[in-house]
Amino acid sequence: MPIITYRQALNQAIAEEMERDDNVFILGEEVAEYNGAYKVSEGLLDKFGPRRVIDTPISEGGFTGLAVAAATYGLRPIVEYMTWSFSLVAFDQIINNAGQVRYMAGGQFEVPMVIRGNSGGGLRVGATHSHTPENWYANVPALTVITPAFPDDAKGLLKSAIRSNNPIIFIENEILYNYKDEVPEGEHLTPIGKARIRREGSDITFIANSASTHRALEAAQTLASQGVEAEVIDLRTIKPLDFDLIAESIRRTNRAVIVEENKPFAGWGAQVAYMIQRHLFDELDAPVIRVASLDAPQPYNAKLEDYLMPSADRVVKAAKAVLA
Amino acid sequence: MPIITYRQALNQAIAEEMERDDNVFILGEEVAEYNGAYKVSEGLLDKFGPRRVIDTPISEGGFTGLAVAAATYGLRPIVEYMTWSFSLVAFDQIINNAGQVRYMAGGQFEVPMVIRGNSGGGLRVGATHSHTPENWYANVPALTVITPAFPDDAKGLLKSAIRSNNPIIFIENEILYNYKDEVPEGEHLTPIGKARIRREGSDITFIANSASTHRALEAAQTLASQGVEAEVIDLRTIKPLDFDLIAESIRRTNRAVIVEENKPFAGWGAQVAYMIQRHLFDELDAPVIRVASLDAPQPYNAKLEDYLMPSADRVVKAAKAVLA
Amino acid sequence: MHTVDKPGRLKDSSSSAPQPAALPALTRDQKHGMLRMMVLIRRFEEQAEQAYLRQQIRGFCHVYSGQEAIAVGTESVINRDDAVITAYRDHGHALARGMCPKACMAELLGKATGCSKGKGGSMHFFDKSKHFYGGHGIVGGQTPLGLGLAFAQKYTNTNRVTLCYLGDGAINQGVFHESLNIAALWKVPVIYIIENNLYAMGTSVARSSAGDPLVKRASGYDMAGIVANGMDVDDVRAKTAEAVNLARTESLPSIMEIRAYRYRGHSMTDPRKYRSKDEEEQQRKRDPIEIYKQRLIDDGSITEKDYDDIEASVGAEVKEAYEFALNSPDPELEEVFDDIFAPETQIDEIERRPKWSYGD
Amino acid sequence: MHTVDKPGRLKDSSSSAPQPAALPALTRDQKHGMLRMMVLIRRFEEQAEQAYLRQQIRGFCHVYSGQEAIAVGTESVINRDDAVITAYRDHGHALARGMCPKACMAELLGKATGCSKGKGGSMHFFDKSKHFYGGHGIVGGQTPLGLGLAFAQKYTNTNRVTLCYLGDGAINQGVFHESLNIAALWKVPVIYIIENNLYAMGTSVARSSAGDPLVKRASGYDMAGIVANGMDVDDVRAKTAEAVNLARTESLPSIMEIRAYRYRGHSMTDPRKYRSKDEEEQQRKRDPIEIYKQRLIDDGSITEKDYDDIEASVGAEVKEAYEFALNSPDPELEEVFDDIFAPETQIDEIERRPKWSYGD
Ligand SMILES: Cc1ncc(C[n+]2csc(CCOP(=O)(O)OP(=O)(O)O)c2C)c(N)n1
Ligand SMILES: Cc1ncc(C[n+]2csc(CCOP(=O)(O)OP(=O)(O)O)c2C)c(N)n1
Ligand SMILES: [Mg+2]
Ligand SMILES: [Mg+2]
Repeated sequence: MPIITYRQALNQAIAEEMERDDNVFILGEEVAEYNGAYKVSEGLLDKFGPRRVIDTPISEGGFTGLAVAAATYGLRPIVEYMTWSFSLVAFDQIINNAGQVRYMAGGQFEVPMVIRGNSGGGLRVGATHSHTPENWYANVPALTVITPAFPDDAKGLLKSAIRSNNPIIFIENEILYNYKDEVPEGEHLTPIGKARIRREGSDITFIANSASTHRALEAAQTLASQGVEAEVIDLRTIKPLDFDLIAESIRRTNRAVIVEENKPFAGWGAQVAYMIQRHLFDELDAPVIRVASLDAPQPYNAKLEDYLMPSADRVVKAAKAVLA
Repeated sequence: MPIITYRQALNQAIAEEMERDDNVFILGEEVAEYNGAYKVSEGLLDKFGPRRVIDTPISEGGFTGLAVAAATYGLRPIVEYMTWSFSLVAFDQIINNAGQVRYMAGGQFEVPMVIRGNSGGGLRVGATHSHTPENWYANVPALTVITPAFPDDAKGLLKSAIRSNNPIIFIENEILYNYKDEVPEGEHLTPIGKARIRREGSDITFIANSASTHRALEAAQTLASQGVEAEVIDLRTIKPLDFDLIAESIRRTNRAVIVEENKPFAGWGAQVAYMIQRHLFDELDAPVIRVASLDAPQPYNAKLEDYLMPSADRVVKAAKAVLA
Repeated sequence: MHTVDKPGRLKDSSSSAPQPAALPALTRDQKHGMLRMMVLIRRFEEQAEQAYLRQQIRGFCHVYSGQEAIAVGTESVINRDDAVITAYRDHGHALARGMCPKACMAELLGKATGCSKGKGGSMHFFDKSKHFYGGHGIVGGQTPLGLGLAFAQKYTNTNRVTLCYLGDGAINQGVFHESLNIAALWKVPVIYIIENNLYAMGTSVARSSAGDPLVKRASGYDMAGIVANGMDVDDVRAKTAEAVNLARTESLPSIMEIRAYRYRGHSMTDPRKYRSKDEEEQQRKRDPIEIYKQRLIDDGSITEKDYDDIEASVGAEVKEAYEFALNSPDPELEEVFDDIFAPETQIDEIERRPKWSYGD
Repeated sequence: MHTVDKPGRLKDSSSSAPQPAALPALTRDQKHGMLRMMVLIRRFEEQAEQAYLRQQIRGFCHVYSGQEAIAVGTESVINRDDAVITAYRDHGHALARGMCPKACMAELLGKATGCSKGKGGSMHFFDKSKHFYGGHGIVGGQTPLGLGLAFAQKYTNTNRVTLCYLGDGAINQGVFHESLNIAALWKVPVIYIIENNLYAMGTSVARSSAGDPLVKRASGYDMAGIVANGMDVDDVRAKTAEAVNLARTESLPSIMEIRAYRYRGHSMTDPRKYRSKDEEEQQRKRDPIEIYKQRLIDDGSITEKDYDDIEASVGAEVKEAYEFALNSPDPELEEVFDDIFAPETQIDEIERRPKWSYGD
């Protein structure tokens, strides 16, 4: 299997799906002539031309709404936000329009669209540019929230998302764009709503997503050298949540740590923790602990930012507390 | 003590604080000449004139930003949204500006402002108008989220909020506006960040807020007739969360049900449930259950909407499951 | 480049721009049909008001009385397969689009037979088969959607256009301006129709919007701006035809400002204290139905008797709609979970309601 | 009513409007000061670029080179206690405001001695004592804040005004239009200064914005629109004085469009493939520093030697700032929790970091 980056995997997914279906088009700031602020859309303008690869003004609310309506009209737009932090100016369009038009119309319309871009911290870009909005969107009943951690899933999930007949919130992570791994060529669809065990272990279950999956894996490695075998579940899709896999794992390990980049109060990890204690009360030997960002805005200073974000060290520490 | 409505309590709070401090002003759609879409600002224009009671165009993003900057300049704005559902178009201004300017400036500015209005369901106004955004805002580190359930707290908390030097998200509930109860006259400040036991009981703890506190109380009444004594905690402030009181209660009851109107996935109740199992693991005799709205957009049809929202019946059912 | 000159005039600064296509004269039947539709809307709204007072309609209900000539006149110059989208004051547009009054009334009563299955309510009417894209509750929120419909029409080479209605208060939502810029920049065939009924709830237009006339907001985008008299369905027709022509033949967007008056309160609970009875009476003197009725009588298209027949048949139609609505069933409780997700066709179905509940 | 006529002209359609106050002639010292400030900004940015390449500055860093005459010229006609707010390309405005180069450079390096204590970074400079209200990272997000500062100035009867800068790309954020409408409607003394540097990242102004000139967006709100040449600090000064005069004497807002060129990439990581080397060279021929330097030499205000002295002293100042920044400490880790909440003074302190953690 070819080894490519997470970025290339996303690029292939978009190109292949655009090849397949003329109704698929992509729009966003700098996606066309600049080849993407983060080069995810590299080469698409050359391949598909300006009708289908479209540079927009800096009007996230406007072009998100445009895409929602185009989707109800039968097209399959891919909206790129330069980063998900900028989705805050389009929040109403995402929630009320992408998220509710079908329901309010009694199911008359489909809204087959993907909204994608990167999010997350660690880039030293400060408080306005480092939001992790997956919990906000996962709270909205009609929205599907996907956050891939590896190149193969990035490709397979984005292809599935583009083919879905429903609005998908697709959240990438810039610090993963250069991550390389094997990715199947051609038709490779990863199912939406299915988590994946990225490392097997019997002592404790780590539940993570996106960059935090890598933090969890690093922590698992450290623990392994100390004789503790952690199982690492990469959620891949935040909502719908694959609780089957979580339950199956915790029934074996009886302990869990959740690793997420959300600010802690009502992050998605709180939901997972709620469900674990709710549905697996008698299986738990210790409380579930969440390793999240600290409850402060994102600081620019690198040391402070690293201190704020979840780290493999903090995961190890939490695991030890759970195992104690 | 005089008996007044929740609406009058809010009105008194604003009037008294405007009396007290010329820097306090209120702005929003229809707050002045119309006396407020829901009459919370009734009489204020007459009393304080158009310099301090200001009708705005329908530009929530614009006038929220205006208020944030006015606050950094030393004023103490009260922003009224006709309903909190309309805050979605101002989301960026609330989160990035109200919520982060002080931090990004290394603490040079204060942002003493209150953003208020009603929210919640049960009004048959459909999916666009029935959001309960308290979990989204409570996720933001610098925001304080207050949701009073009774007239005395509505008054005392709003007065405290206006006097606070920090940005406060103050979420009322329209179905409570006509609720009547005793309210102390004059100087009556309810502390922010303190929950309140609204009913004592030893068998199970209900944790609720706003209209859900009344649902919890109703359920407690029903259970009492069946020999079960539920303690009802009205959170009043969602964030910062008064976990002291929750812990104290659960140490006595060993069981808890959370009642919230948020859509379930990562609502604030998930956070409370997480903390209970995290900090009180050994005190719990049964899993914590959350009674939230069902995971669907708000339907217009009244029967469907009632079915979707948390109800006293569902609280009773959850309590029985927890007690089983 | 088209810029606004003065009310009602489209100033054309580029020599190559086409003249507005001549509007074909209306047949007697067409005139009759327009008059009847205006009467239908008026009587439908009166019935809705009654049903609201009986608490059969709940929540918000915004009626269209006084503005009928706008929906009917604009609709009269577009095709069935063009697209229409509007805000929450949507009953008139829906009926003018040809939506079934029964389904509309049933929606108001929240019934399963409603045009949105009882899930949308008054503010959220939809009918895909009629190319009616809502009914939107968030002020201004529909304006980028109108843009997107027209974008899709152009993308798929349909030569169709979109009418997107909004209120005078709605022009101050930022997303409208974002939409204007994109529409002008990309030449998207959307026509924004500002229904200037002088008030946004209790706020008069002078207290909410700088710049007079409102349609001047087009000029910052080098976009055509056209003003029409919303009490005169023929004027609305003629001016809309200019805008539609620009959109259809040159794929150019435009803004229209059509001035009318909202007879009733903003919604059913509004006592209208912000304006005088005198003002209301003056405005009602230019009633669009009366004006058009008189014109048709004067030009011999109809007789008083014809008008009475219209009233009678409309009365029966509205009554039938109301009874249909009353007798229709509520949706089943479990339907609360329907219509959230479209079935998948290109990928495996996604498990949407996991057996592990998110809440209780 | 003031409407835009053509670039650089303020068309006055009301006879009672005041003439722009005559700008007092600059003293030699003042001219020298303006020139020096432009040089300081240029050299500061060059130092920042070096520090970025050494990875001492992280994240995004947007430099101001080429646009110096805008910040310096506009600043030269306002008072110290007027307010200034801008976007993320904020180093030039900060320095022109009189902020300490040491604190600015330290902020770029994320140090505790920075103007935002190392928490804001390049995009988020602040200095309350200098009435500098940021440094804002979200495109257009500062525009309602500028409105609010001016609102507060008027509310408190200070007779102060606010300058709010934004980019040519930023004019397409809806909240800017919401702000324009409110500013015009309520007569708020804010001056919006569009720094049209021809690009928003890689998107030329013609590809992002309908309507030419951009300042025409003022006309929809019956607001004054003024265009200036951003390569000529004297033209910027003169035109800004008109706008400030309107704001100060009549409490009227306005929009300025000041045209300049961004010499460097959008941020430090931009290879500028979207424009030609030739275009860049042509633009650099109208360098604002060169033009002003030559003008001052020509009018006898300075000699070549004076200019060399400026360069030398600026060089030393920038070096000192850089060394100060390098030698400054990082904030302590626990400071991550500082500066979130203001201490309470009118109510009891709120317990903010509960002993029960929200996470691990
Ligand atoms: C974003 C948002 N803010 C506020 C409201 C509440 N609201 C509903 S209608 C309305 C007035 C709109 O007036 P206008 O646009 O003139 O339309 P009209 O009602 O006159 O048809 C307001 C303020 C809303 N629905 N959405
Ligand atoms: C809402 C939002 N969308 C996108 C961005 C990313 N972004 C940062 S600067 C920029 C270009 C802005 O160009 P312009 O307004 O012309 O200012 P200039 O950089 O030329 O000074 C973009 C798209 C952002 N910061 N905020
Ligand atoms: Mg109106
Ligand atoms: Mg620019």
